[in-house]
Amino acid sequence: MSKTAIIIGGGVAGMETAGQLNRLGIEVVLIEKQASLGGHLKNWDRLFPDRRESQEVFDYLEKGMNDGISLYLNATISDIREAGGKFTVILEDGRELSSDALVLATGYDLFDARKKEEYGFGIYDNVITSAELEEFFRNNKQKNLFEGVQSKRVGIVHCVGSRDEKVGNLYCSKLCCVTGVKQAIEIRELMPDAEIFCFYMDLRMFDRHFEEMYYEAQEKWGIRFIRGRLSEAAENPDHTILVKVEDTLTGLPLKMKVDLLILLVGFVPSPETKRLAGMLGLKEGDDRFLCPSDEHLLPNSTDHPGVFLAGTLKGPASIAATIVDARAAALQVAEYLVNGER
Amino acid sequence: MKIEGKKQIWNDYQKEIAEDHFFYVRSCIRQNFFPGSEKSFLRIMKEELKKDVYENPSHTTCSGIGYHTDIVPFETSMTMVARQFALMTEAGYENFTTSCITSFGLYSEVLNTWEHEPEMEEKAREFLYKATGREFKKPKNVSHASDVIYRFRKEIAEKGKYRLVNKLTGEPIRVVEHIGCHYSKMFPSKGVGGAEYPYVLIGMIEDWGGEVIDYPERRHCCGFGFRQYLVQANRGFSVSCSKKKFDSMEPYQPEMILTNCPGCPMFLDRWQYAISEMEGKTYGPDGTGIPVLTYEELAGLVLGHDPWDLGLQVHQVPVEPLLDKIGISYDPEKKFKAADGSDIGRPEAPVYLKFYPEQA
Amino acid sequence: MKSFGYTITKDRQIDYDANDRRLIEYVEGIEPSIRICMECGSCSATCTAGHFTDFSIRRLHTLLQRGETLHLRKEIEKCMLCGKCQLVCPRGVNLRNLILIIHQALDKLHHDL
Amino acid sequence: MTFNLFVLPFILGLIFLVVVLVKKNRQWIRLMSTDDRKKLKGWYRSPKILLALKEIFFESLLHRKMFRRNPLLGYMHMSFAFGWFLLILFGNMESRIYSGLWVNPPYYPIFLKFFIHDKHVLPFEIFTVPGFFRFSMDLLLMFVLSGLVLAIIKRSRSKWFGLTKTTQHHFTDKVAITCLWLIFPMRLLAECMTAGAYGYGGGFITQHVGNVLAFLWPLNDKSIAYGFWWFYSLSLGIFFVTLPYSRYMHIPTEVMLIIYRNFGIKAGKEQSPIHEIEIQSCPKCGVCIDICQMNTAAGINDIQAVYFLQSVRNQQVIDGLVNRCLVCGRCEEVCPVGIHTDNQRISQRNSFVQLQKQDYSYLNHEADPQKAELIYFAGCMSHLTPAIPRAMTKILDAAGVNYLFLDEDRSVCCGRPMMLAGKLKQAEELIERNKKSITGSGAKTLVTSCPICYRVFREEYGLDIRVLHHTQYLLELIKKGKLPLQTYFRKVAYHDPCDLGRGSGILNEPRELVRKIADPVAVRDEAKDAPCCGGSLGLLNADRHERDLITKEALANYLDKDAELLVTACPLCKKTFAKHSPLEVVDVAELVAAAIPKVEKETGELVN
Repeated sequence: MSKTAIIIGGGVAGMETAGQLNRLGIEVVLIEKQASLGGHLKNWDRLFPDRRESQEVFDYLEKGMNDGISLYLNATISDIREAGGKFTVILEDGRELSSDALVLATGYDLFDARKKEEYGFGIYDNVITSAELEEFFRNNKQKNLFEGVQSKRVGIVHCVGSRDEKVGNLYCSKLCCVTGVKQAIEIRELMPDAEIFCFYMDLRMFDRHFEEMYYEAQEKWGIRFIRGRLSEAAENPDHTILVKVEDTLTGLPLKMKVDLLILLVGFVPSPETKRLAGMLGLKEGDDRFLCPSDEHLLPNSTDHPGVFLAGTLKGPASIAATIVDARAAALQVAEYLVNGER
Repeated sequence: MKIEGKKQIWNDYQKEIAEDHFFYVRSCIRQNFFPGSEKSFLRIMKEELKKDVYENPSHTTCSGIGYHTDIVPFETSMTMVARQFALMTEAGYENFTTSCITSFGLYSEVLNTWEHEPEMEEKAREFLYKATGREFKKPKNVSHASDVIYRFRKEIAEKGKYRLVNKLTGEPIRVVEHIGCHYSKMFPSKGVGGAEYPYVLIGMIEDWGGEVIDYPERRHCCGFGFRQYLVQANRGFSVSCSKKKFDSMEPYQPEMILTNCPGCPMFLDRWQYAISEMEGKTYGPDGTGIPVLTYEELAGLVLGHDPWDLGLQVHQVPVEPLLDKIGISYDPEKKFKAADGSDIGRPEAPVYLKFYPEQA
Repeated sequence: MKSFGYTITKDRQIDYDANDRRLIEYVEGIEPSIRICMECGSCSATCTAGHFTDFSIRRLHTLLQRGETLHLRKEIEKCMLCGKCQLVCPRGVNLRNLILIIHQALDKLHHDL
Repeated sequence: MTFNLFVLPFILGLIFLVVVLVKKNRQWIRLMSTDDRKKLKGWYRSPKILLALKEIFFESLLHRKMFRRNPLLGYMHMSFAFGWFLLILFGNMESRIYSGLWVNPPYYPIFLKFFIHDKHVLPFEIFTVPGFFRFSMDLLLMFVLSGLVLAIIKRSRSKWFGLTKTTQHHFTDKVAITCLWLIFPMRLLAECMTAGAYGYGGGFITQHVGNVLAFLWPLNDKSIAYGFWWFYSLSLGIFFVTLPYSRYMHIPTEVMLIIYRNFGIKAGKEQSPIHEIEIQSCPKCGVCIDICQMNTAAGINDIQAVYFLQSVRNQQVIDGLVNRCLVCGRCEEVCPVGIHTDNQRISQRNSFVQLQKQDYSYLNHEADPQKAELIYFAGCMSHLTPAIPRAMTKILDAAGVNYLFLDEDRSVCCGRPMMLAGKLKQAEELIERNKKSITGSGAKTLVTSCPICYRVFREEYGLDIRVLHHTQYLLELIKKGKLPLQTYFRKVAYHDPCDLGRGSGILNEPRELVRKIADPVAVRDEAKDAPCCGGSLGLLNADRHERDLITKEALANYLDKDAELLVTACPLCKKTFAKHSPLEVVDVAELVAAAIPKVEKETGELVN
């Protein structure tokens, strides 16, 4: 008799885990609360560092969604029960699904920039988030961001909602830096005479090709970098934004007018993850992301036998890293189902 | 500016403000700076709004000035705060309202500390009892007097004789508001509208007919900062802070500055004189400066109180142009006369700032 | 003007919009390599003149980028042009030329600055 | 009849030229420094003038150096210069036969065939005196014309002549070159036509060509030939008038340059008349383009000495061009005219930066120098290659030398980088500062590890103590037996640093030193021909990619050998090569230090 795994969450991690498990001959049920698969990936335009279209990655993931996978869209889980090593997932509409293993791939939420009130998101006209900019890129490929605006200066603010005890997030979201540099280049491509500034604390260009992208941003695109965290923003009468930072490299406070301020919002744990983790009694870290049973050796297992984790519900990760993690999770699940090892 | 965004924040930061029966504590310095303000508050509350406001003559400083200049230790401060609460408890009141912003900040800080560290509250009770034999209950509601005026702003508007509108043009008076730092910067949830976009004064201005002007340095400190001002050599820092604000608001052509703190109106008013004398720079039209009012003075004006009863003659920046604009009637002859008709003297005419009508 | 025993201090804040950026534009036009500086400071750490005085070519470059040019001339006069900065620069910025071009730019733009 | 109106353009042109040249020369001498003027005193009695004449013969006429670099180009210049010279010489001798006078009016030999129609001499008659001259004159004319043909080819095929880029011509240049090119064809035609019209009086070429022309063109008579004599004279006259204002000024100025040089007057780092003379002397032969690594490695082919000098001559100098040069001295080494291209650059840089102030008042607080017998000065760059000063201190300790490591803690730059940037006055302050600590120490010897420092110590410091590069000093120590060495025969390639080899002539000491310890391999370009590593402080405005290309090309000079180590004697070369070299790069001092055997503490025995 073939074994079944239920995967909760149809984003990058969920789709890849489902596809891999299915290829390993395991019956897969994929539950997604939204109407379509893809999660955040569907909102991104191009991916760092090579700026390939996000659609290409989605197309690959979608190819893995064959008949062997039972898909439940618009499905919210109301309860999870467990008996004799079998899981029963009860949906809000009363349907019951059962399986031998459970994979949580519920991902993350973006930080709500409104919480950094002093940055004026939602209040000032020309303050947007990096996610909104991606949406703009995805939908308005050739359009100018500043129709009707005379001078063109853009400020990109790093670490919005990350490394910030005041909003309860001590951790680094680690991908905002490279996103900021990518978006700076993309803005420059749309508007060759724009002046673009990144306000950063450290540039954490940790992964392959990231540093090179930073270099290119400086050398080829003339993006300017000012080391200093945005302290506050104010709106000028002409709707431009006055930003105030300490230019920590000169040791002087600095103010500057920008026409558009982009906030690089970080990762936060999603409430849905918290809710499901509560049902299953899973461990939450200080950062409120979920913890595997062993971060080095069992990065996809939990202390709860048969329950596995995949993707960004464990913390910020790039799409590339998420796919690797999802494959590791699939292998872990398969091993469990075949050998009973977690 | 997206007003919906601000409204969302104002909705998020609403605080409870008592309806009646206030135990009122005064500010140490306001009675010298703008002596009409606290009197105006009591008059409005008692006579116009018919509220019960009680003052105990034996209440003291909250010690906030000493605390913020690192002279008075926290333990002493919280014991003095406890004594104020004891006076309130003894008088049978539960709603505590303060005239001073720093006091409001200190009361909030002490209560918050007691909440997180109950052993500190025990200590305060012990110290107070040992020193005075008094005991206290914590107030049910703590508000700043500007919160209270904010709460009754609509009633004041209804009873009001004037609106903040230019009599000739029909345009609303352009007002910049300045909130005292200790009002909500320490505890955003304790202020109406939070720390970044406080609503307490904006609510008054809007309901009384004026237009609020936001400007880039709105959040900047007026420069009072106890340590800056108390040492004479540091006053340059204080005046520089105020100047930064004036320079930032100047292009918006504000007709008036509204404040809710003891120090801010003092410095925003007097420094305009100092800057004009030191650098020849004035900020209002034709060298008149930008009038600075406290919310009690403004409420009094709206209700039709006599400007000289409100103590507006002690302002360094002349208020007459503003009064004329709104159409508030006043007797220029009485400006420098005491209540009994005697002469209270006149300040020397500034060189650049136009203080006397004949200078204009 | 009256004196009250204190003075109005000039704001330390860099007012980027008010600053004159012609100098950096001139310099960057001739020596584009200064764009790729990542502000690591190895240049200043090895600087021969920096062993004797507070001269920092890294800081000087940053201030130039911000349009803070008031003390630039006095600063660059301390440089010995030995070229060590350039040799240690991990990004290959032509730092020695930066000093020469600032000199040149100050002379050329002298009347306007 | 020995005069005709048509000679007037020639005569007037010649007078004009002579006047201008005399005036110019007087002006140069007047503007020279008093020191230089003193050197010229009694020049006519000095044997130096003979040496100068010899050099003029070999270089200005035969173009010997140019021949060595590019035979085709050498031939072209020689055919013009030497051919023309011989034409004048032989013409004078020939004219003497007919006038009987030693001194003739200058136009007489030039236009001899117009005045004299000697029917007694046959075209191929070479064994009589007049016949020999007539034959020779035709031959020489052909010699010059062959140069002209090459010159015309050069305009379109400049690469054959080593020039990668044809130089831009000014209006006067164009007029001058047109006239120059017309002179000899006009002479040929005039002589041919005349010989044809008369039926005799020509040489083996002119007569026969003239006869053919007379046959083909029956209308030909003496009046048309007369017209060509006018053209000939006009070409000469106009050429002489335009010469001082065109690049052909290099012909007379080079002669003066050779004379001045033989009297010890040289182009220094600061502007002087000799700089102008050098600039005017450049014949634009283009050998500096071929040799330049900026060109061969990085493809930068518009900044070489020839273009740079031209921009100075045309008063179109721009700092970007002046600053784009390694100042490695390779072009100076091969320049057939001997132009001091490095100092020319520096003096131009100097004129750009003269007014820029430097302020080293912060050095005033430095403590007084310590005392020692020998000073070791590592140099700024050596602090970035600590293996070099460490090797040196190890060696000095092993040899038991009483020395002071002057810049161990912190150094004041030697001033040469400043000079290379043209800041001569500004460098003086640094020089004074260092001089004070050097002389204050009472040392008798100064040893430095850096060729850049070494060069400036020697050339500019005016120290009255011995100044040595460490390669010289180490060799001395070894020769005196103060350093016991073990040899380990690793194959090494030695690279000559610019400032040590070409710049200071220290070529043998490092080689001898290397031979004592290791096994040097032969490399293609070495000693004075060695390439620059690309790190040169003289190059002010190259980007890193361009430098990388230069370094890689230079490395190729050493890599295709079976060397196991690349040895140099300069911290800057070492650091620059290290970036790209697959071989380990070491300084000679490191090689020596490694060869010092360890001494067993207890027994005093040497161990490996």
